[in-house]
Formats: sequence, structure tokens, C-alpha cells
Amino acid sequence: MNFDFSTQLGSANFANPIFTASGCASSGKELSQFFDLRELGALVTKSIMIKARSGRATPRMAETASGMLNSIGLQGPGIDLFLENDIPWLQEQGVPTVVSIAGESVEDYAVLARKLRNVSGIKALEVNISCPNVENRGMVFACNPVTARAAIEAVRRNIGGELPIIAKLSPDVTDIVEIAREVVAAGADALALINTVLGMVIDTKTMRPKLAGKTGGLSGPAIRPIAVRAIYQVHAAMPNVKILGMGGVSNGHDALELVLAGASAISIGTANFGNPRATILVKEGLERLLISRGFNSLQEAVGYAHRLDLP
Amino acid sequence: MNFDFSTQLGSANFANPIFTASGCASSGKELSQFFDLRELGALVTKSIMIKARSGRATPRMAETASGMLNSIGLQGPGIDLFLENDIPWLQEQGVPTVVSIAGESVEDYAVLARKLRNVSGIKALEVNISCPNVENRGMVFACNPVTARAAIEAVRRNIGGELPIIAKLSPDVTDIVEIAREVVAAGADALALINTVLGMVIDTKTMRPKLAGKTGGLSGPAIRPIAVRAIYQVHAAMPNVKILGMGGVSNGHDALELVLAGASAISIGTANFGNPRATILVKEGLERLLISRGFNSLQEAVGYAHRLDLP
Amino acid sequence: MNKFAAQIESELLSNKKVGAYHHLVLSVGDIAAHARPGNFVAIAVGGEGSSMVLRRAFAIYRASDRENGLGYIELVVAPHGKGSTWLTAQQPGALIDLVGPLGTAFGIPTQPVRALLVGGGYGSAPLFGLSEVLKSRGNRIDMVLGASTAMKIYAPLEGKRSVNSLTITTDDGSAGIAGKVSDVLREIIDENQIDIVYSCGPMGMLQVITEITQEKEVMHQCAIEESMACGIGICMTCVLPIKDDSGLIRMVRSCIEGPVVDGERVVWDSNRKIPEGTWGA
Amino acid sequence: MNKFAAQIESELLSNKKVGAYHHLVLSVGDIAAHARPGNFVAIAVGGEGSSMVLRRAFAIYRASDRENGLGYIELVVAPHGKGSTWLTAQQPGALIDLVGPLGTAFGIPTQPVRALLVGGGYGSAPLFGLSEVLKSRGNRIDMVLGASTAMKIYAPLEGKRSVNSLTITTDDGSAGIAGKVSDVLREIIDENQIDIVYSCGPMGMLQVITEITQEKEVMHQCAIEESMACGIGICMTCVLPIKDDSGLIRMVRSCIEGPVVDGERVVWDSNRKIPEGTWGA
Ligand SMILES: Cc1cc2nc3c(=O)[nH]c(=O)nc-3n(C[C@H](O)[C@H](O)[C@H](O)COP(=O)(O)OP(=O)(O)OC[C@H]3O[C@@H](n4cnc5c(N)ncnc54)[C@H](O)[C@@H]3O)c2cc1C
Ligand SMILES: Cc1cc2nc3c(=O)[nH]c(=O)nc-3n(C[C@H](O)[C@H](O)[C@H](O)COP(=O)(O)OP(=O)(O)OC[C@H]3O[C@@H](n4cnc5c(N)ncnc54)[C@H](O)[C@@H]3O)c2cc1C
Ligand SMILES: Cc1cc2nc3c(=O)[nH]c(=O)nc-3n(C[C@H](O)[C@H](O)[C@H](O)COP(=O)(O)O)c2cc1C
Ligand SMILES: Cc1cc2nc3c(=O)[nH]c(=O)nc-3n(C[C@H](O)[C@H](O)[C@H](O)COP(=O)(O)O)c2cc1C
Ligand code: FES
Ligand code: FES
Repeated sequence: MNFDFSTQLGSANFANPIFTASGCASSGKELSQFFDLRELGALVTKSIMIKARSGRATPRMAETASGMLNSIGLQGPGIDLFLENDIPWLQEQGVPTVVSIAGESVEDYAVLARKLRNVSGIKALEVNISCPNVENRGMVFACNPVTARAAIEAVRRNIGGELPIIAKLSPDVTDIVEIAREVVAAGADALALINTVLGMVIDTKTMRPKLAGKTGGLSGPAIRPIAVRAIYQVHAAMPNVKILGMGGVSNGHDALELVLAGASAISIGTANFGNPRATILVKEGLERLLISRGFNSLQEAVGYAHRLDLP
Repeated sequence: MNFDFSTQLGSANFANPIFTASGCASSGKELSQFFDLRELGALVTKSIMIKARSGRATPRMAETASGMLNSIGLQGPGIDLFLENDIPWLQEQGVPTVVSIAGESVEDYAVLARKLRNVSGIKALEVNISCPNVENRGMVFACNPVTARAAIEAVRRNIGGELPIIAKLSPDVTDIVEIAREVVAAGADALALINTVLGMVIDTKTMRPKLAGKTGGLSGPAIRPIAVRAIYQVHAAMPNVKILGMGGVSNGHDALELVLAGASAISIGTANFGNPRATILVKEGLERLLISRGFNSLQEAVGYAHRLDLP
Repeated sequence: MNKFAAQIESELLSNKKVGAYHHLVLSVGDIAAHARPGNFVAIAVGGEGSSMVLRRAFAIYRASDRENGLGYIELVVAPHGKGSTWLTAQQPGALIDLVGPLGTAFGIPTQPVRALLVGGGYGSAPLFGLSEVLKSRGNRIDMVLGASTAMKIYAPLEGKRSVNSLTITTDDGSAGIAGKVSDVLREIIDENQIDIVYSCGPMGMLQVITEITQEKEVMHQCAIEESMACGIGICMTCVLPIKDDSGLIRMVRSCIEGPVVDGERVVWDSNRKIPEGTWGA
Repeated sequence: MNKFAAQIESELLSNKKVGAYHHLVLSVGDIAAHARPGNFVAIAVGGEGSSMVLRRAFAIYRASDRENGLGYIELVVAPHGKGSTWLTAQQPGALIDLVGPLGTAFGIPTQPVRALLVGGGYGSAPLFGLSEVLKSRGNRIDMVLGASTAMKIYAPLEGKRSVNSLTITTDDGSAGIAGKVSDVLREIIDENQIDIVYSCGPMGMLQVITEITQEKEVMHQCAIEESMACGIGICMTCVLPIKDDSGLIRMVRSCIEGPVVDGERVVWDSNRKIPEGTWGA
């Protein structure tokens, strides 16, 4: 049996398709106690911004039916300290790394790309554009084709030729295919689908929103059908654009569902909180399922659910 | 103790705020075996179209984590048979009734409104605009401010002065407040929030979409945080517009959450499938919770979670 | 709509593994008195805080009416996915939220008939109750049970006694005749001069049986099994295309106009498509 | 990050109701040997198919290291919401998915000290293990336990023996002194010449204790309790504003830089706001 589990996103190769999801594995150290991080296809770092951020006030989370809401508010040390501390550690450990970046303006994305263009030991850049754009009444970049495009263009212009760009989209839009087309036109090599879904929980005791930030991002198994739909729609429209799928994956079956919809790699987020070894379990489960279904490689299975739609 | 549980949507009064959700109680008969339908604030009928519809092929449903997908495809007998059979039965039983209508073109909505304008025994009209518009490449009416407005205008013009119009919106939009503003401007007296969220499940055995219609509508507790958020956003923007809230309510706490967010009445959908007496349990639970929190009426609690946002 | 349907908290009295199945006994009070062969119950699975929001349907294998509301029913459950696995893991004493009896029942002819009962897998469950009723009316009963393998044949001893002949088929030949139930049907129908076939099992099997019964011009009542979200007629997920007397095809709810339907009325092979000519298509 | 943290399937050895709480004993192998007073464990709740996706944190009440990997830990759990109610309903023999030991531990002074241990509700749990360690080092220990009502005082007999004095307060006066623990603290600190206060309980209580210990100029280590999604430092939901040596406030993860923190370093009353001057605010 010579099963090929490797995958590609843009020009980057990964030994296997199981990644952590941004913001759900910190910068790796904490999980390394539970498994060897080199077993991951890649570790995706939490989204880093230019400056240090305190993030939102607490409470920052609320459990929901088969999911959770979070409003971390992109807490982090800022890109300089991140490059000083986190990246060297990941490199030392030999962990395949995807860096996630986030900005509040188009210029922020440009600056972050310039800071990263010559950093070695990074396999790809994930560009989180589900952030409020301070220059546009706080409207989220990913929710508007024009600003989504501008953010990705800024990264593309400044990153140089090498590093693949994965644009991470929000599901909170009327037409995700439209946004996908724009960011691909702007130079994204691959797409990450999906970020969290905007939600709210009201505490029936205090009778106010449970999160200090009122709204938060919904993640976990509850949103998997939304992720599968988004991936399926985008893969149908642009079968050649690689997708890093995510949203509620916690076992091999879930991952297979996203692969069949069109994902070439899978990020695991919320499931890590319930089980620190979730990525490894998903990886083993997915490989087993693919083999048992007669696939010789992961690639054969990507988008397989579309086969009957072909003309 | 003289607790006032009554509620209003437009000019219609209801003895209590617990309704069935359209499409989740058929036309009432089936549930009447489990409780007295007159205990409901209102029974909302399944969306009726002009002509008889076979609906979609099976499989039409897939269970998901804390939710389900459905793609019924608006199966029904058409408005004439509906008015001949279903409405008289509901009237005989004395069941407060809200009729839900759905169309494939603006003209459909106009025709349906004309057919209903002189029918007695109806308390309000719920206008389901989460339907594909055959005149606009199958784009869902509710996903576009222009078509959403046109559909509601058509109903408003044709319904006459009496019957309140409740416009039912889809959460699958970038900005639900924008759509809400349009339909209110077009003459909607109240809003129903939210319809199902577009989703997909892929069967990992057959390796194709589980539903014959491929995508389906996600409902149940999984989507409650999305419903609460949508209701909160719309109530914040238009505090005087009454909201019929729905999405994942299965007990009194869930209903209270939606009321605190801004809902003046609550529809119960998926929960009926798990428990035929769900509406009655929600009703009893909500009333108990409101009283225990010191409210003298339902109205006092509507939108209460916003109180700290007031200037 | 089954006019006796009620929602109750039922106590699990016993849970025994039998071959690939679990045989469950549930205390259901008056529901037992109203249950007819072919009816089913809808059970809430997963317990408090479960992520499973829909009930699961199970055919009533047998119903025993006792006085003083002490009636009980028996089910035969295959641990298949999450819901049925949860149910078969429950211990005696557990309280089970159950709605029943639901759906239509097998029609019992008023005249003496020679009946053939055909079951696939756990589809044999409702046939034993049926055979007892048919037998008590003095009918001759033959039975064919099929499954992929011997472990999946559900044929309890007391059940076997209530039939005149029992033929078993397995795909792998591990019990009875190697093959499908359909391979033996024509012969049995001819030899025993069967008037009516009652069947229950996978849709594919029911379709083939229908072809045979139409060819042989015998009646065929089958209990079908569609994905059901509610079991009580309010969700429209369980529909099946059925021809009425005038030949019009309608998508009818198999939970209330079924599960027992006339085989020849069903438009088979309609998974993923609406048959041409269906009303409203 | 607690470097001994491991994920295991632990067997529930016993589950007893004690007042308003449940006392649980779990077989945890080597984890027991590594557990220090103040550490906690994170437990997956709800079982297979549950709608609860996050672990619940519970302070280790006591840890007993036995040879041959037979160590066990004890927890004191209040059935509060869905997760803790599920846990307290488990029967001995149940397998519990557990990660631990997690978080920081109470600091044990190298010099002899006069320690006051203050617990609120189930917050008394980690203090008994702490008192045993302190006592074994020859320290004098006083304890104050408070709760809303007598049923919610957790003070086991053997625990009482390990302290020199035990004062109980209840809001409703149903046991001990009527009032809050904070009402009696100043006097006890003065009378017993307390050097260090260890505390565990609701945030409001810890804040008041900090005010008193700062006024009295005694050290204060407290185990705080923030909503935690992961317990292992990867989600950033559990943060708390803490001042470092230079006075800079940072939002630190209470699951790995806590739960035990220096009371005077905490910027209290920061629920729903980021304190001014916080790094990155
Ligand atoms: C009228 C009727 C009678 C039935 N009688 C029996 C019986 O006597 N014994 C028995 O073991 N099972 C019976 N079933 C099937 C049973 O209801 C469950 O669907 C099956 O046990 C699988 O459920 P699960 O939760 O284990 O699987 P899951 O995969 O968790 O189920 C997910 C969803 O798919 C549906 N589903 C999955 N498989 C089937 C199936 N084969 N048929 C219909 N829906 C399905 C489930 O109902 C559920 O909504 C019957 C079904 C129907 C409709
Ligand atoms: C470090 C630490 C130690 C703890 N030690 C104990 C202990 O020894 N005994 C004990 O009974 N409980 C303890 N708790 C609280 C416990 O983790 C649960 O949160 C509490 O039992 C309520 O959970 P639930 O599932 O019953 O409630 P739910 O309402 O279902 O909880 C929903 C969510 O809110 C969170 N949450 C609810 N209440 C609290 C709370 N008071 N503190 C933190 N998060 C909360 C839950 O963790 C969960 O994520 C501790 C919490 C922390 C953080
Ligand atoms: C606590 C938390 C923090 C997150 N932080 C980030 C982030 O910093 N950047 C980002 O792009 N996505 C972030 N996400 C979104 C996840 O990367 C992922 O897209 C989403 O959670 C869906 O996957 P899941 O259901 O597996 O969690 C975060 C999610 C959670 C739950
Ligand atoms: C099986 C099913 C059928 C539905 N049919 C309709 C319909 O005909 N018209 C409509 O406006 N909404 C329909 N809905 C949406 C519900 O009315 C409701 O908006 C949605 O399910 C969210 O509520 P819930 O989570 O309580 O089910 C349907 C939902 C389900 C699950
Ligand atoms: S299962 Fe709901 S209508 Fe039949
Ligand atoms: S609980 Fe996740 S970082 Fe602390």
C-alpha cells in the first residue's frame, strides 16, 4: 500500500493535509506536550497584527449547542516579537509553519507582508481578512469584494514571488463565490474556508449578551454544514483553486466530508479545545477512511462529491 | 399575579407569543393529537404557493450536530386547495392562524396576496421571501435588497389595509439590517427572523451530497446564536419594528434569549420534530422564567438585553 | 395519522443482544393495546444534552397488552449509527421518550388467505406479530427471511413456530440458501399458491418483490423505510411517490400514509428524483 | 504550562453526595504523583454524541500517589449547569476523559509561616491538600470557609483535623458566623499574626481578600476561576489582567499562568473591560 497523503497549496508542499486552525493552537508550544508537532501537515499560527494587542475583555467565550462563540479580539504580541520568539522556536522544532496575519487597514496588510517576505522557515501565509477595516466604518474586509481584494492585493504586491498566499474568507456574506473570485484575481494562491460565523449568546440570568464584546464567532460541529456548503460552492465555481477547509472538523469522517466537497487540506480549530490530540486523531482517521474507500492518494478524493455534476 | 403574556405583531393581537414555525407543523391537524392548538399564540402554516408543488426528491433531510438540514422544496397543494381545506379546518377549531406564502416571482406574491385579502380567520400573513426568484437567475428574493423590497411591496399593494405583513428574512446575507430596512420601507409590519441557514452534508459512504437537492436549510439549536445575533442587530437598528424570532428554540431559556434580544413572539420549528409538545413546553417555560425575573408582562422583556446600550 | 399516537416516558424493561441485533422490551401502557402489526414508534435518542435532535423510528416487533396499563412492546434494533447505538446501550430501568403507535398497519384480509411474509434484516421484526394475527385467523403462513449473513437473520424460536414454513437466504450462504430472498420467491408463490405477500426490509428488496408480485398477480403489502425527521406527519421529509386510484402520483408522507403501503402503488427507484407526472412537479 | 500534563482515560472509582456537592474519586495513574495543591484537571463532559464541545475545569481536591501507577485524585463538584450535572451523574466504573495536572500550584514557603486558608463554596476543595502539605512542613494553619448556606460548606472531617483553627461563615447564618468570610478576616489575620493568605473561591471574594491583605501587608495567593475553553493555553479565552514586576498589565492565560496567582498582581473588577494601561490596549 503506497498511499500518497501529501498535499499542495499554491507552491507549498505539505506531507499531510491536517493543519491546526489559526487561533486554536496558539504558537504551538502548548500543544507540543501532547504530540510531536512535526506530525502536522502544518501549524497555522494565531493571526498576528503589527502591534501588540490586548484583545477583548472577558468573558470571551460561551459554549453553544455543538459549538462555541469566541471573541478573543486578536490578542497577540505584534509581528516583531512574534518573529523574535515564536518563529525561531517553530523552526528549531522543525514544524511546518503557516503564518496567519491580520490588519486593520490595507496598509497594515502591506506592512505585515513586507515584514514576512524574507523570513525563512515559513511555508505559506494565511491572510485573515475577517477583521474590521478601520478605514471603512469597521466593515469587515472579507464582507466586501472591494476591500477583500484590496487587502489581498496589498499582500501580493509586498510579499515577493515565493510565499503562497492563502486568503481566509468569512461565511457571513451573501455570495462567497463572488468574494473568492475577487481575492483569487487579486493574487491569492489558495483559499481558507471558513472563518467563524457571527453569533451571539444572551445570558438568561444576567439578561445581557454573555460576551463582553457582545457578538462573537461561532465555531465547532454546529457550523460544519455551512463550511461544507461554502467549500462545495467555491470548488464548483473554481475547481483549480486549492482550498484549506475548516469548520467543525473533529474526526476523520468530518475531514473526509470537507475533502469530498473540495478541500485539499483541513484545519482543526475548536476540536483541539475538547481534545488536545484532535489533529492526530483526524489525521489517522482521514487516512484510514481514504484508503478503505480505495483512493490511492488524497488528491483523488479532493472534490470527489462533485463527480456526478460533471458534464 | 397578573402576568400579561399577550403580544402584538402589527395590528394583530395574540394571547401568547409562542407560534409554530412555518413548515414545521404542517397545517395543524397532525399536532392537534398532542395538544389543543388553541393554546398556541398562533399556528403558522407551511408556506403555500400558487400551484400544487411536488417538492424536492428524497432524501430531503440529514441530521447534523445539534441541528438538521432540510430541502422539502415547498411541497404543497397550492393556494386554492389550501383555502378550501386547511383554512376552514383551522377556523372551525378556533386556532389563531398566520398564513405563510411563497412565490417564484413578484407577480406570484401579488396574486397570493389578492387570494388572501378577503379570507376571514387569518391573523397575519408571513411572507417567506427565501425562495429562488425565477426572474433573476434563481437568486433568492431575501438575499437582495431590491428583490426583497419588490416582493413585500407586491404583497402590501394587494393585501388591502387590514392584514399585517410579517416579512421573513434569510440570515444568508452580508447585512441583514439593510434587508430589514428595505422590507419595512416596503410596508412590512413586522419581521420574522430567521429562516434556515444554507448548508450541505456529504455522505461519507456514498461520497456525494446527502440531500437530493444537494444544499438544504440548516435549523435547530446549532443556529440559535445566529438567530440571536440577527434579532439583536435588527432590534438595535429598528427598535420599533416587531420581530417574530425563531431559530433553534427548544425550551423556555432559548425563547427568553430571543425575547431579550428583541423578539416579540417566538416560532418553534425543528424542536417539534424531536418533541410534538415542544411549543407547549416552551410556552410554559418562558412564562415561568419571565415571572421569576420580575417582569409584569412579556413586553417589558422584549429587547431587555439592549438596556445597557441605551444612551 | 394514527389516532392512538401518544407521547410517553417508557421504561426499558429488558435489553438483550440477539445475533447482530438487540431485542428491547419497553413498558408502554395503553400504547400496546393500540399497536397493530406494521406500526412503529419514534424514540428520542442521546439523552439530555445530546447533539441528536431527531427521533428514530423502530417497527414494533410485538405488542403485549396487559390489563392495568401494564402493556409492553418489543423492538428489534440494529446498532447502526449514533442513535441506534445509544439506544442499544441503554440499561433496563432507563426512561425512554417514545411516541407511538405510529403509521399504518398491515391489512388483515377478512377471507382466509395463503400469506407469504418476506423480511430482510431487522425488517423481519414486524412480521412475527403479523404472523400471529394471521394465524389466529386461521390463515396459512409461509415466511422467507433474508440477510447478508447468518448473524443478521432475526428469527426467534417462538416466531418460527407461528409459521407453516420458514425459508432463509443469506448473501454469503452462511445460513439457509445462498442468495437473495427474491431468488426463492417465485417458486414459493407458485408452490404454495400464495394470495398475498407481506414484506418489510430495504427499499431495493421491496422493489424486486413488487416486480415479482405484479408478475404473479398476487397482492403485496410492504412496510417501507424512508428517512424520517418527525414520524408524525409535520415535516414532509419522509415522502414517497405513490399512485392513487386515478393513477395520479403524489409525494405522500410515509410516516402517516405508511409505512405499510400497497407495493404496486409505489413508484420505485425514485430516490433522488421526482417521477415524471407527479402532481405539482 | 504544567509540564506533567497528560490526557488519559480515567476510571471513576467513587461518586458520593456530600452536602450540596459530589465527592468524586478518579483513578489517574501517574498524574497523581505530579499533582500539586492548586492544580486542576480538565474533563470532557456529556459522553459520545454530546452537544457540549468544551472541557470543564475542576480543582484537584486531593491527590494520592500509589505505587504501580495506581494513583488517584479526588474532586469536589457542584452540579451547576449541564456539564457538571452530567459528571456528578456518572456511576463508578465510568471512563472519564481527563487532562491534568494543569496550571500553577500554590507556592510553599521555604521558611515556617503562619498561613490562613480562605475558601468560598467548592473553592475550599484545593485548600485541604494545601493544608496537608503546609502542615507537614510544620506551619501553623488557620482556615476560614464561607458559603451562602450550610449545605454549601465543604469541610470534611479529616480536613478539619489538618488545620489549627476553622472558622465558618454563611450568608444566611445557617452555620458558623452569619456573614461573609471577609467580615472575619482582619481579626484572624491580626490575632494569629498571619504571614500569608491562600484563597480560592468566587472572583468577588478574592478581590475583597486582596484589599484586606494589601491593607494588612500580608502575602496573598489565590486560585482564580475564569471561563476556560481549553485549559491548556491554546484558546486565549481565560485571560486575566495581571501586573508584572515592572507594573505592566498583560492579559495572561489563567489556565497556564494561573489558576494560582499573586492577589496583588491581579487587576480586579476587570470583567467586561480591559484595564487602562494594559499592554496592547
Ligand atoms: C418506519 C421505520 C421503521 C424502522 N424500524 C427499524 C427497526 O425495527 N429496527 C432498526 O434497527 N431500525 C429501524 N429503522 C431504522 C432506524 O429508525 C434508524 O434510522 C436506524 O437505526 C439508524 O439510526 P442511527 O441513529 O443509528 O443512525 P444515524 O446515522 O445516526 O442516523 C442519522 C439520521 O439518518 C436516519 N437514518 C439512518 N439510517 C436510516 C434508515 N435505514 N432508515 C431510515 N432512516 C435512517 C436516522 O433516522 C437519523 O435521522 C426504521 C426506520 C423507519 C423509518
Ligand atoms: C480553574 C477552575 C477550577 C474549577 N474548580 C471547580 C471545582 O473544584 N468544583 C466545581 O464544581 N467547579 C469548578 N470549576 C467550575 C467548573 O469548571 C464548571 O465551569 C462549572 O461546574 C459549571 O459547568 P457546567 O458545565 O455545569 O455549566 P454550564 O453552564 O453548562 O457551562 C457552560 C460553560 O460555561 C463555563 N462556566 C460555567 N460556570 C463557570 C464557572 N463558575 N467558572 C468557570 N467557567 C464556568 C463552563 O466551563 C462551560 O464552558 C472550576 C473552574 C475553573 C476554571
Ligand atoms: C478561540 C478561537 C480563536 C480564533 N482565532 C482566529 C484567528 O486569530 N485568526 C483566524 O483567522 N481565525 C481564528 N479563528 C477561527 C478558526 O481558525 C476557524 O476558522 C474556525 O474556528 C472554524 O473552525 P473550527 O470549527 O474547527 O473551530 C479562531 C477560532 C476560535 C474558536
Ligand atoms: C422541515 C422544515 C421545513 C420548513 N419549511 C418552511 C417553509 O415552508 N416556509 C418557511 O418560511 N420556513 C420554513 N422552514 C424554516 C422554519 O420555519 C424556521 O425558520 C427555521 O427552521 C428555524 O427555526 P428552528 O430552528 O426552530 O427550526 C422550514 C424548516 C424545516 C426544518
Ligand atoms: S417523518 Fe415528518 S412528515 Fe413523515
Ligand atoms: S483556557 Fe484556553 S488558553 Fe486558557
